[in-house]
Amino acid sequence: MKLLYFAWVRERVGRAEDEVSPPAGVGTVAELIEWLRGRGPEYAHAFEAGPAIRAAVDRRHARPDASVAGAREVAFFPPMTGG
Amino acid sequence: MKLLYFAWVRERVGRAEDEVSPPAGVGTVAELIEWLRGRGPEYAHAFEAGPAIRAAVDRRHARPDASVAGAREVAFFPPMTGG
Amino acid sequence: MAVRLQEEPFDLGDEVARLTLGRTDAGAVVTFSGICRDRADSGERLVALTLEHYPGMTEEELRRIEAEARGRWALADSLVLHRHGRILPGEPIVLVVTLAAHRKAAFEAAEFLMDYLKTSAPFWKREETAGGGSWVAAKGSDDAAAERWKA
Amino acid sequence: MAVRLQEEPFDLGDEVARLTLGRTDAGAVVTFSGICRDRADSGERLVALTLEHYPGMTEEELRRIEAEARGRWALADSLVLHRHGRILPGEPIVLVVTLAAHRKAAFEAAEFLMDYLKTSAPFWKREETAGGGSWVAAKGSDDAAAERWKA
Repeated sequence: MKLLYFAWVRERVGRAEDEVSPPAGVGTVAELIEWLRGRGPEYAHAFEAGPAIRAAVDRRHARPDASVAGAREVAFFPPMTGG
Repeated sequence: MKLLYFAWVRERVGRAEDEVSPPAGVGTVAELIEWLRGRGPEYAHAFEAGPAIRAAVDRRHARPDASVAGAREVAFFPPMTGG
Repeated sequence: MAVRLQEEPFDLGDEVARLTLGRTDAGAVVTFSGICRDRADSGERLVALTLEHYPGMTEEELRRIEAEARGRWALADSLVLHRHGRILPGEPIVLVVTLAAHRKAAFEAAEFLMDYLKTSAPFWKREETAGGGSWVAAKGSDDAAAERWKA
Repeated sequence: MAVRLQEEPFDLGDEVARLTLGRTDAGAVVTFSGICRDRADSGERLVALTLEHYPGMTEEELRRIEAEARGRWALADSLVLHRHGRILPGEPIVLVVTLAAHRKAAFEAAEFLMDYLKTSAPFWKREETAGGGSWVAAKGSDDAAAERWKA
């Protein structure tokens, strides 16, 4: 599974992407975030904002309870500020 | 008092303007219209639409009960269709 | 802040460029262009529109409408430009431009200006078709659109 | 019907001319231009904005937003154009153009497109000031503006 980070999530994690294989218990966006927070202080810092962080699964906006099963690409980012 | 006519009001009256001196009893837009209807068949035809005709007194939109006392210019026209 | 009445066509890009040149305080620019369509209200093919207006009152009314919009919204600038005379299908009839710090004011003011232009500026459209010509009837929907700003 | 993502500035007049050329069926053209202002949200003088986006998803999301607008309103055509990269004060950031037979659809669709762009297209603005830089915080008013279309 490819993970992408944008804006200040990217800056806090310290890289733009990761390739990961989460354990079987990680089935949702929220569970993936929880698992990432245990990967190191930079992840804990990046994801401490909790609900303020948005996610997209395979390039579609996804809520915390959305499934990540079979996803090829999961992205994490702050609320959008375009337009 | 100068009277101006626009669009189909002008076409029905057959001219774009008139110079008139209405009698003392004509104090409002509605009374002026009533008086004009008696001036001839072209006026009767132009003003038969009654409430569909709008007026401006000295270049400001005016309701039927608006005063025409002292007015220099009164205009009559159909509802506007610009924009 | 300007109103203009003219017979000649205008260019949207030029008008907006003139209003925005060198400005860095207006984050939102909304434009409305009204274009002459190729169909009369009857459905017949339209040859041309002729816009009659009330010289003298028209300019005053456009200024009143623009002043009203600027009293209601914090606009950085605005333009109301209306043509009169003969207008061919595809040509522009009217242009409204609003500049504001944020989009809500710019959108609302542009809609307000158009609703008031339609119902209060002394213009009358005559449609010319192969079968002759006729004055366009005012639309109840335009009165309703203008009414909403009075609430 | 088009969406475009580009680094280069664009010209409003050129874009609208391309959409309207030879058309005589759309009586209403609304444009919204978002311009880079000279002040950061903090009030400091802004040196530049940098717009980061999510390549791949951005294009898909712009297309989804435009398709949603075209499902809700009878648009003759539409354009959504968004820049990314470094943008200087006074430069345009985003352009939305809507063409419709009448003004109500054109205005509503343009507002809808902007509200959705603000809250759903994956762009993030970073403000560069003399004192450094910071990511722009999302505005609750933008979420509220987008919510109204769900009623």
